[in-house]
Amino acid sequence: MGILKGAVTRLLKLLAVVLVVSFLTFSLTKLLPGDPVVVLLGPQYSNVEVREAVQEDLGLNKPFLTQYVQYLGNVAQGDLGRSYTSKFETTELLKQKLPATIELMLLAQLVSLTLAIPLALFSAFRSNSRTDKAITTASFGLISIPGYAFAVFLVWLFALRFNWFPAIGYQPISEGIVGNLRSIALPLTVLVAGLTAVYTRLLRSDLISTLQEDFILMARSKGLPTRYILARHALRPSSFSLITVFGIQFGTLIGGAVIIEQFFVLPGIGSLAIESILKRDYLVVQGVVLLIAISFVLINFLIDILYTILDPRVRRAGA
Amino acid sequence: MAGTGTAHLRDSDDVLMRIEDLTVEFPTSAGLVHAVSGISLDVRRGETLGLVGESGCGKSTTGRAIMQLPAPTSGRVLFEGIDLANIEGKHLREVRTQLQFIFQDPISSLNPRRKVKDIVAEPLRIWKRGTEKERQGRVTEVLDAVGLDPEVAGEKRPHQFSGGQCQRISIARSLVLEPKLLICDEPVSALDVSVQAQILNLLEDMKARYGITLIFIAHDLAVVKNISDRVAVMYLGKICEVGSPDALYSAPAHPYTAALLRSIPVPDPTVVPSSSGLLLGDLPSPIDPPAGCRFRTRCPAAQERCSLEEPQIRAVAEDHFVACHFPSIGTTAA
Amino acid sequence: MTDLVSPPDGIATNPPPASPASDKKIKTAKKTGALGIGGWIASIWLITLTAAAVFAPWLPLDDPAKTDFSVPKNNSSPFTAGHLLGTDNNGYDILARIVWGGRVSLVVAAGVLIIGMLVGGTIGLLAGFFRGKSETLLMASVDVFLAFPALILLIAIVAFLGADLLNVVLGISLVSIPAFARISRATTLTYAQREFVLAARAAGASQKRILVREILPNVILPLLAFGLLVVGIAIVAEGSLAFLGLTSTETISWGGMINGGKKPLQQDNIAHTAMIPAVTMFLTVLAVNVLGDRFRAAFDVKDSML
Amino acid sequence: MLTADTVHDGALLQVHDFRSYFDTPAGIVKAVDGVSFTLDRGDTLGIVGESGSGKTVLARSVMGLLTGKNVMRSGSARYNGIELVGASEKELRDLWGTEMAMVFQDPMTSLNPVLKTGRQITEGLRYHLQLSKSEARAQALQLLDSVGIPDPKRRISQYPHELSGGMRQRVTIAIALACGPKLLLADEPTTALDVTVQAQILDLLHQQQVERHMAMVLVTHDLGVVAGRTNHIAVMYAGQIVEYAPTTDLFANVRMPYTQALLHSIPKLAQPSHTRLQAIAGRPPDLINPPSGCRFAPRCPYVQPKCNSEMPPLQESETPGHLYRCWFPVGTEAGREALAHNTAAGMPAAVSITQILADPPGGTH
Repeated sequence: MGILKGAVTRLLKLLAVVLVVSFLTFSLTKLLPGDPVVVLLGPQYSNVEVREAVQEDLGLNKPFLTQYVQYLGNVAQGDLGRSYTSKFETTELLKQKLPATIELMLLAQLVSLTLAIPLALFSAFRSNSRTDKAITTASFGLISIPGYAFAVFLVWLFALRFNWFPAIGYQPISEGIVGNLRSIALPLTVLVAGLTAVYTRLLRSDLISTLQEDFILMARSKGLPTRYILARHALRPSSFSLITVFGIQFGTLIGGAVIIEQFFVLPGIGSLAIESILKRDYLVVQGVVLLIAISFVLINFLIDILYTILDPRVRRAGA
Repeated sequence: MAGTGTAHLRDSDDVLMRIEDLTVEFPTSAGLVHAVSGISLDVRRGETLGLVGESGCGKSTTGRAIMQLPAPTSGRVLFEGIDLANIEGKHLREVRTQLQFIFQDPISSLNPRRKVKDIVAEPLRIWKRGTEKERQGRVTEVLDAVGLDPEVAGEKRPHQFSGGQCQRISIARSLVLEPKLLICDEPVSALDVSVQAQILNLLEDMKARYGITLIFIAHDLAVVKNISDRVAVMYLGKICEVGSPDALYSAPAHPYTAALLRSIPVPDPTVVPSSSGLLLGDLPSPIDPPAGCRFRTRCPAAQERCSLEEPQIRAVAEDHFVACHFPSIGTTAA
Repeated sequence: MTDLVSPPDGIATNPPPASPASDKKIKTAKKTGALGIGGWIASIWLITLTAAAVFAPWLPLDDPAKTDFSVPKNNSSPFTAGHLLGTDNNGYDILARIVWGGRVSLVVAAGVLIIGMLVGGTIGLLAGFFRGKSETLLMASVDVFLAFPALILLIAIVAFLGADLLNVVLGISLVSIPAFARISRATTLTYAQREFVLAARAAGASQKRILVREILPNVILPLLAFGLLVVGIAIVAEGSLAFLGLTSTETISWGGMINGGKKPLQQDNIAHTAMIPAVTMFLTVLAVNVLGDRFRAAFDVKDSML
Repeated sequence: MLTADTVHDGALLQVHDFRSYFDTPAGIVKAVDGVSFTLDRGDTLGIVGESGSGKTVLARSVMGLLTGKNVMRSGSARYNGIELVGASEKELRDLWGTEMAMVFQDPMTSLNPVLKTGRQITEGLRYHLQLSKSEARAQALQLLDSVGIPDPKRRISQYPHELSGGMRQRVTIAIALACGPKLLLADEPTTALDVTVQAQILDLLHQQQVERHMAMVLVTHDLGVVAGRTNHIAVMYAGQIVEYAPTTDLFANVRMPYTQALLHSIPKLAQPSHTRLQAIAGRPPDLINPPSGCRFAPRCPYVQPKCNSEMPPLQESETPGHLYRCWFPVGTEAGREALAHNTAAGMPAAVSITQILADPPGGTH
């Protein structure tokens, strides 16, 4: 009962967050200089009547709040508006661009976690050993590499020198899994390198403090095997900040893959965002931001639930 | 027990501090916590009042409420006749300088980034007492009084000292404004017994030297007896028993006091620990305390009346008061 | 009741007060104070870089905007006479551009540290100390902010407001404020609950005095340690904008150089024009992170607080 | 000469010249420095000391729980004839839980907050005794019942934070007892608890010990806790045992000035208010560079020049089995002379103890 009530409150709060984000994006695109009409017609086009007609057509002559409410109403019905420049429905554009982004993001998260958990466990259990030092140094280095610099290096080495992977482009899964994986191998490596490093460091440091807890000593004094203690006693209480960051990274990844997508010419949400910003294509920008915000909020809602499952103390506090 | 009432309050001119019907409640996610529920106490000038009880009895909350940190939910805190709950802002802060605090954790109560001489001088600086030179003189004096070398200690930072020495610094800081009342909240419970003895002796010395009055809050009955002139036993936000240490310890009238005394391990192998008369069960929740007497759920002597009617504090002997419907009178502690 | 008096708090990072009465853990003392070899190398690198960037106009360097056609136009390799790090495919001297590009990174770093720490730090300090509504408001805006894709916001700001350096610095600083506010609040909370604050109150200190004299000195160093982490991110972020070609072409920056190096990489398979600025940026960010890590270890700021 | 490590029949734990050092950046900390004692089956040994005396390190490192590259153990600790020093982790693990178990100071931190209490009891049973899930559960319920937890069926599926402090410590005792150990090491088991709960827990430990004929090492800083519940007491100071005696004899015939000072520094219920306490001036020595002579010498009211230069050996008093580490022991002619000499010289610690001895406040105890 308490959990349910907590979930509902949390959901309402998150809905509020989405509303505020949508409002901010909407105002921001209105406030900032750059007129979509000019973008549409070109700066030289001076016929006032045509300009006004276009304005009216786009609904840009109505009061600000009316425009916003109208926009919200449309959004609620799943209509994110039509792109000013390409004449595509925004939803249609998003649908086109989503698969690449989602694939990249999910794979990056999955691979990173799979790598980070054993690395961190080993590193923390044998802390200050040579392997631990190697792991921490490597992750420290990886965190410090700017993604695009790493991307340039990978392309030069694996695409140009060895010609193992294509330098740019994206092949959808529908056209063959091998080609698809080859096309995303390099961008995925860039993302995984950074994420794995972040996760490993975070989990290692939390594990080290957990391993100093009395309950670990207690578990050892029961004569339980080390592996069991690490997996059953240490990992779960050490995973809370990892989970939080994991959730935040989803948001960062959707938005942050911009550069990787641009560099590798992947047809993703990030590329779409940049193109629309540069073209002053407000509706698409709003659509992208809204989509990112909603996914972020939803994912973090799930993370919250996961949190209450993993930590019984939170359950009581929430009730 | 766990009763209210004011029978134990003294009508005397030399009462320095008088607390009437003090109540502290605060909301939590689980509900309203009744930390302190209508207690009354008084302290005479130069006296040491010991406030003793187990964790969760509200003794620390009482100490803080006296200082208005934070202010109590209701009740009066009269210091030299001034109700602290009625004044505020700078006036309150000014009056409050005559009351000072010493905390349990000597490390956490000193700012790690400041030098000892600045920590001790801070209260003087706040009130702009004297010139900088006079202030330094005063700091030197109190540091010396608490047994620290002012030259050496003053330039160091708290982490360079042991727990006992940090507690000395705390005491020096609290003395620098020449307060009238010192509230010591478990000042020795984080210390080793040998150091504990040093600090207890020091507090007695400071009391004699500066004529201060003490409210000494602790969970250790032997420590409280050692330093106090009057002892109040608390349980779950209420007063159980008040009296002179000799009367209260030799003939506890309240079943809770008696159980507490029986629980203390005695450093004497000839005294065989007895398991009879020990308290059973756990402390009830302060969110939903038992009706009537708050101790009744664990009391060996509880009767039906105890759940219906809250006992009032009444005298059982001279300067010995108890809040219990069925006090044991005339029996001695095991 | 002591345990119930402390308000419930979502931050699980409060270090427990050090207890003197325990002999159970003899911890390996941290080598604080000493920077370690890594720390020293990092400091030397950063100091050299900063000095070079500051004194760039007076250093015996080529004009970074001057094309040298005396060498083969395309990408003369490092160690060519007159060009220690070679030239790029515009004939610009790479060393000169690295040094001048360092100025941009320096400005970004300084801007973020000053604006982020000042604005974000203050907001967090006030929210953590006074709690109540200001804190709720802060945490709500942080929630909103987290849901807002920061890089897209940054790109939008720069794209709409114009790509000059000031806007870039302002944009990055703005984006960094919530992070500073969060960390500052968390640190403030841990100290605001310490008993020395209560002792100051008992001594009659005003709220302002407690904030400035008791709490601020404890918050500022951890915040600075955290600030170094943000500096690293900010340098990369500026580079990202330049890399995407969103900053002014007038501005010489490492990100822009990497971007410029993409072409020779693809056409001629020549790495140094892109690799030299990339490595420079990597080393700089690494140095900042190493120092930040040393500081954070010294002030017990956990990664999980971020 | 009979020493503490002499073999007795039925000796369960024999510790001889045991050392536990820690390599830290500041130097080698000699946390336990040459400790010997013997514990018989079913007996209780109290180890008393202040913080930093090495009592907890002793308990943990005898068992072998402290590991890491910076931990150095030497000497000998034999459990039932099996040498524990130098044993592999695997060999030790076979003893942990089944032969020896430990109860820790703070039940809040020694129970895993994210696992149900039942699981924390059954995991040892299932691993060591290969019980099935339901057998282990039944056993756990029985254990909870035997340590005095009402309604064990409900408690078994609760998390530690849902229990009270006393209940939690009962759970940790149940965990320790689960696989029927012959030796229980209880490390300050009641320090984190309220006094009324402390009494309950001490009773419980005693009762279980008798029922199971189990030997126990009770580590504490509180002389009161060990006075009525142990057969022998070892007083530790700065990593060494400074006095070791049958409990009654220790209190009746204190030999070591440190033990005496400790006894007089505790406020006692029988004393009237405002009794002056015997404070021990100064602080314990640095364990990286301990004094070469007697480690208590810098704080001792009986100190003589010899104490600063030569470390006294652990020697036996006229009572068999009562050992102490002092050149001028309390209650002997040499001790009286030393104290009188220091008192005459005006040494504050000596003056104060002389006054207290001349005028015993409120009886002897």
